[in-house]
Amino acid sequence: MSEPLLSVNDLEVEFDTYGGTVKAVRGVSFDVAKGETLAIVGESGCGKSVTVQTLMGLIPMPPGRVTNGSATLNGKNILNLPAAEANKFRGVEIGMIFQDPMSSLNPTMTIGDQIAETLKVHRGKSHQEAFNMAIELLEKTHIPEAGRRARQYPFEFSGGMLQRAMIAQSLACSPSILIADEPTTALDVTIQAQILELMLELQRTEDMSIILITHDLAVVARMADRVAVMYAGQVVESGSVDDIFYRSAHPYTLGLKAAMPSNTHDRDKSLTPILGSPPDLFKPPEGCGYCARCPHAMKVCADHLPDIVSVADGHHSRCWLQHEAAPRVDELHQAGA
Amino acid sequence: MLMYTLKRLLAGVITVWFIATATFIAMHQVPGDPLMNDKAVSPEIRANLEAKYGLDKPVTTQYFIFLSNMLKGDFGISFTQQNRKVNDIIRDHFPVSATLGVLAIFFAATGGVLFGALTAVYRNQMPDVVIMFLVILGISVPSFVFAALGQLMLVNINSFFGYSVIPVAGWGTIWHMLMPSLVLGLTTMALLTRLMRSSMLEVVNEDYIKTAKAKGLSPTRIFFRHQLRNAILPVITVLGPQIAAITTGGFVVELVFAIPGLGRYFVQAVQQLDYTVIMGTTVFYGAFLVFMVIVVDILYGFIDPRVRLS
Amino acid sequence: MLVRTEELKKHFLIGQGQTLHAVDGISLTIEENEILGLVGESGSGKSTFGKTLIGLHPRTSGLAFYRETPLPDNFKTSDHLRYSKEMQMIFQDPYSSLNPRMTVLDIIGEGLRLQGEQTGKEIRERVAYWLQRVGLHPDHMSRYPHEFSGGQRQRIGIARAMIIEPNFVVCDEPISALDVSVQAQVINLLDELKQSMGLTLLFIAHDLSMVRYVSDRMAVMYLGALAEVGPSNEVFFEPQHPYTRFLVESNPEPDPNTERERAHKPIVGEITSPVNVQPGCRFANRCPRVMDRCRVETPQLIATSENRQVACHLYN
Amino acid sequence: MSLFQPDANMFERLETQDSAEIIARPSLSYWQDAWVRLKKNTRAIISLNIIILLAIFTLIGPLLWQVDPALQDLNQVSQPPAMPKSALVVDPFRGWEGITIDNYEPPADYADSVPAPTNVRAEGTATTQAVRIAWDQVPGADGYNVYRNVREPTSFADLGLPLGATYGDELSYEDRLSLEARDYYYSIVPTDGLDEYEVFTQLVVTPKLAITRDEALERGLIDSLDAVNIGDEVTIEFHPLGTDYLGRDMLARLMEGARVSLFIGIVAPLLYVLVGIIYGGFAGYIGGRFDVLLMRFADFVVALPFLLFMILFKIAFGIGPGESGIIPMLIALVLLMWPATARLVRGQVLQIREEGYIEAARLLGAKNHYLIMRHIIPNTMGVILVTLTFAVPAAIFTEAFLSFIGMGVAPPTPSWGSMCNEGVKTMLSHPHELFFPALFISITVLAFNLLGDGLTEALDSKMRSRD
Amino acid sequence: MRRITVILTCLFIQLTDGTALASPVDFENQTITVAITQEPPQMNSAKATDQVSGLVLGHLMEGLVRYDRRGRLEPGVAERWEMTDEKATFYLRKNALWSDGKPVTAHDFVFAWQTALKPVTASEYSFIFFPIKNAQQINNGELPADKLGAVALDDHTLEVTLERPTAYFIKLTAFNTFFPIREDFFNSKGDKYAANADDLLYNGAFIMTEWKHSASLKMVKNPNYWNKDEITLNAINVDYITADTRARLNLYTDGKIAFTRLDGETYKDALSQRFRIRRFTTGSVFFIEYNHRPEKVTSNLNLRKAIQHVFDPDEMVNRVLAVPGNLRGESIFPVWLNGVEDKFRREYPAPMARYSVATAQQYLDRAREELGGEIPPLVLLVSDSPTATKQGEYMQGLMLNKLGLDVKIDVQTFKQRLAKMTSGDFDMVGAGWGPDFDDIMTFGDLMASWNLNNRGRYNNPAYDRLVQIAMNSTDPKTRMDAMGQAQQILFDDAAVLPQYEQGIIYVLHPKVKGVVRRVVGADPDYTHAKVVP
Repeated sequence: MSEPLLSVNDLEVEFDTYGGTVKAVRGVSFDVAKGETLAIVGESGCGKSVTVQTLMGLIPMPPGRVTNGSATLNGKNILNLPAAEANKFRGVEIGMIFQDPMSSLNPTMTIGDQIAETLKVHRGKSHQEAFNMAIELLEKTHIPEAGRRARQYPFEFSGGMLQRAMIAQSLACSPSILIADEPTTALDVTIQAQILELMLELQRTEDMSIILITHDLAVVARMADRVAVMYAGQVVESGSVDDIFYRSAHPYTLGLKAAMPSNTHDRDKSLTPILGSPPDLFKPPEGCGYCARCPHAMKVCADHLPDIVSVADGHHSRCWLQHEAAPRVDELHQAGA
Repeated sequence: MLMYTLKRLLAGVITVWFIATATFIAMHQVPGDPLMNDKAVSPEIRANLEAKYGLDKPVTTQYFIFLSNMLKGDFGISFTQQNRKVNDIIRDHFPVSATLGVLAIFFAATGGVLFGALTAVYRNQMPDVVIMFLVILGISVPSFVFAALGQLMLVNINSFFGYSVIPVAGWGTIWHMLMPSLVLGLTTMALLTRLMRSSMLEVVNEDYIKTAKAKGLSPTRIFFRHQLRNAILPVITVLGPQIAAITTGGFVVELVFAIPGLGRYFVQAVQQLDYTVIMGTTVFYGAFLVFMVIVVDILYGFIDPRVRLS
Repeated sequence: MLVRTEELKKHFLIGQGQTLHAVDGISLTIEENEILGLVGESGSGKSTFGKTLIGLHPRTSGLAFYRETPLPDNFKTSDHLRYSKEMQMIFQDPYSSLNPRMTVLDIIGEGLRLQGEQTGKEIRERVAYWLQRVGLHPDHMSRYPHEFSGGQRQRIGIARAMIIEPNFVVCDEPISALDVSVQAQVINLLDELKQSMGLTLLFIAHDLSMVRYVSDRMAVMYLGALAEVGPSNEVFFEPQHPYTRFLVESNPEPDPNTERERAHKPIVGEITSPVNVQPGCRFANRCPRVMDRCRVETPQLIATSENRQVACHLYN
Repeated sequence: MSLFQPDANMFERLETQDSAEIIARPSLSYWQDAWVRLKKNTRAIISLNIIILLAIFTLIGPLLWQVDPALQDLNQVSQPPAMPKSALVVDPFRGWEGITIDNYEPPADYADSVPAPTNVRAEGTATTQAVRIAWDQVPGADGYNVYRNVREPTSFADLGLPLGATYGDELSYEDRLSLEARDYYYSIVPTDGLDEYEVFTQLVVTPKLAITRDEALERGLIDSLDAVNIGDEVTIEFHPLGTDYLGRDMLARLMEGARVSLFIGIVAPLLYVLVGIIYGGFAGYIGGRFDVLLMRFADFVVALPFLLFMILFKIAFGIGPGESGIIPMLIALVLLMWPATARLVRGQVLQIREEGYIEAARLLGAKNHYLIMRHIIPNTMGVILVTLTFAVPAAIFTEAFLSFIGMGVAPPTPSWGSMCNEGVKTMLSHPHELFFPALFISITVLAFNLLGDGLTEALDSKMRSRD
Repeated sequence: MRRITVILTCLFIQLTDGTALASPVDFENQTITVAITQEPPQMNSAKATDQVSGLVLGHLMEGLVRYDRRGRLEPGVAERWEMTDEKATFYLRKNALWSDGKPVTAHDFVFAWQTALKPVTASEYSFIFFPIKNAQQINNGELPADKLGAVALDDHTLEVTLERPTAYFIKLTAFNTFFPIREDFFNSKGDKYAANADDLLYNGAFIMTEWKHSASLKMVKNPNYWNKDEITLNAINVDYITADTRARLNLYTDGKIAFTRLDGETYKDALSQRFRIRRFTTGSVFFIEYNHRPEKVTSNLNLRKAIQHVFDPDEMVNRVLAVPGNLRGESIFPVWLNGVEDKFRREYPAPMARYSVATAQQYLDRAREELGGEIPPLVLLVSDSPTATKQGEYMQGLMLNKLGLDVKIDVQTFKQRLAKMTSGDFDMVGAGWGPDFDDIMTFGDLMASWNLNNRGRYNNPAYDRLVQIAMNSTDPKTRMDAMGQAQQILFDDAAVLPQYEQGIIYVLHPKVKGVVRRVVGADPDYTHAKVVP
């Protein structure tokens, strides 16, 4: 594997909130290579959004706080930078789109102006130039009548169109990485398909990497090259999309898959829910965060955090079951097999 | 937009009618006799006066006469200043009150937005604490105390410099308006500061601010282009009613600073039971305020495209 | 046949003389002890249909029958009380559907209390029983909704609906607000209840895979009208209506290999708002196989086989 | 990489796994939760304590400080806060015939100048009851002006207060004008009967604080007339916060004023919020045309210029003899203020009406009043409580404002607003008359505002974690 | 940044501008700047009733006669006059001109008086003409206006036929309502007459050149005034109109106005500024008027006597009002009124009740007996001015503490109070009376049964008779004797409770001399004032 474009190491983020400190991200590491799509998947509250927002410097500090870890983009540190420094890569090298396009666009500025703004700031374009480029960008995201649309305000757009506009905006400076934080969660399935196709298309034409944050394994299956599964603020498993779907080495990943209906399943085969709820990160558990819900939990899981172990090349799992002394669970060891 | 404006204006007219009716009813409930004066007059003279003001007619007739005259824009002649038309009184004195009010609103709005933004930016830091302390003072001290203190302050400033830096009372130049409008706008300024602060703090958490950050915009640009404009919106919505509060609340300041505004006429008219002036000023003020609220709403539309275009 | 609607319509006046045709003539039959899945994009009117059917909205026109007795057009309190033991609903948002000021006991026991047939002690016992039944601890009875997670709240909502043991339950997107890991908890619970209590469910959702998985039959809605009705697997694997086809194609599969192999031709355009609907097929402007008559003539739901119906001129 | 190496036995399966469904946090109701949040807000808690103290001051204060707020002590008018004082016991005041010249002949012509008066002297003991000044006749003068100052005059223009004038045959003046126990500089200026000659003679007099036995008995300072003799000293009433313009005890008046101000401040909002709840709740719950109609009327009322109508209503209701005018003010406030709450409540009701739990309850056969009592009202209480808290300062302010323009509560009933109004006039000479009522208004307004802020935060559902 | 510079520059210019150095007096131009308390409500002399209008009119207009600074009559438009019991003849000076240069003629007076008397004018002061023949009938609409007993014999001779002998008729003609109005001008202005500065003709020492309503007015020396050589001031600028005493004192302190009245609340501030404070007794009497209507308890003499014996005017003046210049209220006839040779009150000293709680209690016991037991709470009607309410509170405290009588204060705004006074809806009312002209009759008939201003409906035929005597006689001794007896009757009946004679204190710029304070006519009178260097 070539030198990663973005490398995140052992990132830890805390929040001082009302009632105590929440350890939202507890030692997350991942790499993103050029041109690849990394999907970070996990249920709500697992820390996936916080992780990427920390990278972008979007976490308000205080109450947020990076307590450990590093992140390098093209070999340069991007964590805890002052705004002026951070703005050299934000919007330039990394673009970002969000879950709710309606609230993520300034309601009192036209779409075109908002896109043009990035160009004006980073590329020093004149207003007219920037606006024309904004129209081109909108065209690139297949917004019909881009010229007219550019002069409209967010509320005049539908959700799908807004997400397209968001994508156009994030692409303004041809970033090498696009971070998409649950880009389709708020959209209907038909629109989701459109947006996902658009992202794939643009990834090809623009030659960029994508970090896709989602809770939907189906979207992951559609989009991702590699996957990091997060649970309770930690990456519990990472690997190629096939590793994760066909050779998963962590009970949580398995649980997620089993809880989802598949189009190939028979109706008779019942879904297997993951019992209980994720742990409260006000008081993160001593041991494995998934222990309480894990069907294979062992005594060691309760009190000791397992290490990340390599299951196969590029496939890692954080589970005591990967320990040589642990009982063998068949479905988890396809990877090694 | 045009339809909207027309609709609002029509609703405004109905509102003014309601105000006029409410005033008429309230006024005729007031005990006392508008035609009495220090010197008692003979029944004959009294009858003459009653005829002159139409008070000899039944109340319902008076009401319809009043309405029809109002439609013609005629509020009649004052009971106390019997050779002045109420229209003239309004024409002469309303501009003064309005100037004062506009200036006060200007102070209140600029100060409120500025201080509100400052406190939000320096949340829980020194400027925030200091400004919020002043704001709290502003909302917890009655305005007439401020008026008296403000004037006294001017006297002291002037005696410190040895000559009149700023006039202590009266009307005429912009310098005359300075202290009264400041005093008048103070409470509103405090209110707007609070509102602006919370609005700013709310906007800071909005997703589009995150987007703006993610776009790599400088904090200043985010502040001015994204935060301020959106944070001002809720402030503008209360501006209409605040204009109401300020322009009608001006009479204390008008009294203390010897300003020939309409507010003083109203208070005086109420005490003198000057029916025509009471009716005229109330209806006029009511209409003005209804109009101002419409204007502010339309203005709001220009700032918030969501309103303008739908 | 437990529930049947005939040309059920629900229009909303939205001001300025405009009418929102949320539900525009739906004739649907729900058999006893079946789960009928109702799918559609947001804005298709599926929730409105559910609520109108159960009497939360007055009907604009059309008929609805429960066990072949007509349901009132406009439910009064007494009607609700009368039908409360027959029909219940599970709501989409597990947050807003539980009164934050009431304890779990009060929330779940509300139905029994309103029936007024049981003492406090009996109600407590029933609530405890139902808490256990939905997988919660009876000790949680005195707690408030905000102390529970989304999945737990949804189960409280189910217990509230089930405690009076209805026959027919409208589930209005009961899982869409929940995390994947928890969705299955709720689905399994519903399935178990259906089996044990002989329930009939109208399962409203936008997740096609889940609806196929859960339901016996499936109805696809588009802009207030039915596009297609049929057994779930058939509709899913052999969609007839072009819209259904797109819907199925847009629905990603949690399987990378399948996804890689699948042709991805997303549907063009977006669902419009059903305001002042013109005659003609509602899908006409997005349909790749659109014909001239589609734009003028509204297609009726016609049977294409014994148990399948589709509203498309292609099948006429 | 952790260095931890587990034992083999640690890989045994764990048994039952239902800990995930156990909720560890203690159970809190909405209000308990809000209270916990509020308790963390120091400012709000201090404010709450201030409000409790105010309530104690208002309700229990008069029991502890049993001074009649209406009792006038004309011996101590406008006294600043001070320690207890003692006064000289004197005879009742008896008029003084003064010193006059018999067979006085006015000067035939107006003299151009005259000499300054001589032998200016105080007759008898100078007390706060009276100071008697006498002087010798000035040839050529046909009258005298008597001035009094509290500082030593620096020039003829600075003689101070012109107490009075005497005719040419009167060579004395009795000063009784609000005397205090302090140095007075008296000046006698001869006149030609109309205009002054610019000469004067000055005399410093320090009257003693005096009280008659009758007064002392009347005020309960002594038990019987025999208890003290003329020339004894008695301790006079103690006014810890000073006195007002009629010598009434400020502390007692502030307590009574608190009752008026807080009554208006709390009861008026309670009433109009109640009206607003009923009206808005009705409109919002029934909805449709009815709602439009009701709200249009509310809009009308909102459009009424508030202060103008407040004044108009205030005089329209009128105040009868001996009435304080609190009730008319209350009614006027309620009549004008309810629409804001009505709108708010309507908005809330419209919002809550769409909530799932309302639909659920309807499906369960809940009747309207059940829905309103059980679901809607409890869920609007938070907003209403906040409104109420912020309405208190507004009402107190309105009262103060009306008092300022003379339309407030009628004398002798004190309110903080009317006391402020009295005090603002004398703010330089007797600052305590303004300071204390203004302080109370400010503190009250401040406390309610901060409490309102705290409540908003504590009750705001947005800040509540959902999971 | 540039904008800021501009603003700063403006500020600088303003700071150095000469206007900022304005003084309330200007020796070079002989100009003074003053403030008045309110906008003059009515500048039509036929209708003006209030003091402020009177003050302004007094500088702008001149009647047949006027008062000098010692309060003596001196010729005005009339050069000289003759007076008998039946008629008065005025000989007008030929050089008296209107501000437009036309001469002031006897017709102008006749027209003014007729106008004031016409029922349609509804002048509240029309009663003041009633000594003139037919005036009352004209006012009642029984006779046409031209039947008035005032005739212009020629342009410069005015003959007035009297209804009855009126000793003080000449003095009356100094009053506002007797000022001339020129017919053609009056008719040309219609309703707008006297509404603005140019809607009025002037024949006084000053003309009004500018009148910004409620803001300012400017009076400049009248070049056509016959006596203009005696007028030193070139202009009187009334630059401020405010009733707020503190604001006026601030203006005075700030060097903006040359004169302001002080009150109990502000005089200490003025003292601390070392301003020279002056004192003046306005000539108005303030008293408590009882309601004598039979259904009211206050119609009981013993009750009134009881109150009379506990009320100490000394305390009222020294402790309650606590402002120098006020005099003890002893009679409704103030001390300044002239008697036969000396002041009336020196010739006929007012009887005084001795302060005695014990005596009062005896009266009260008798009153209780007569009234059949407990005396219900008394209603004390007062106006809503701070001074009036303060006095009301004092009276309330007094009657409760000394007599155990419950008093309810009824604070009412001006018109409400008048309505209640007129309808008799009170037991006691705080009232005051100021003189219109310099004769005892301005107070004398106040309590007469026919006087509409006798709102307590005091009715004593003996008193009425004495008033008639004083009205119809021209002999000073007869008149004063009658009034002396009337004073005694009012005291014996405790008809009213005199509280004080009003005094005021004020500050005046030290460079202004010759400002006249007087009890009748314009007060303060700047006509003969001058600015000294």
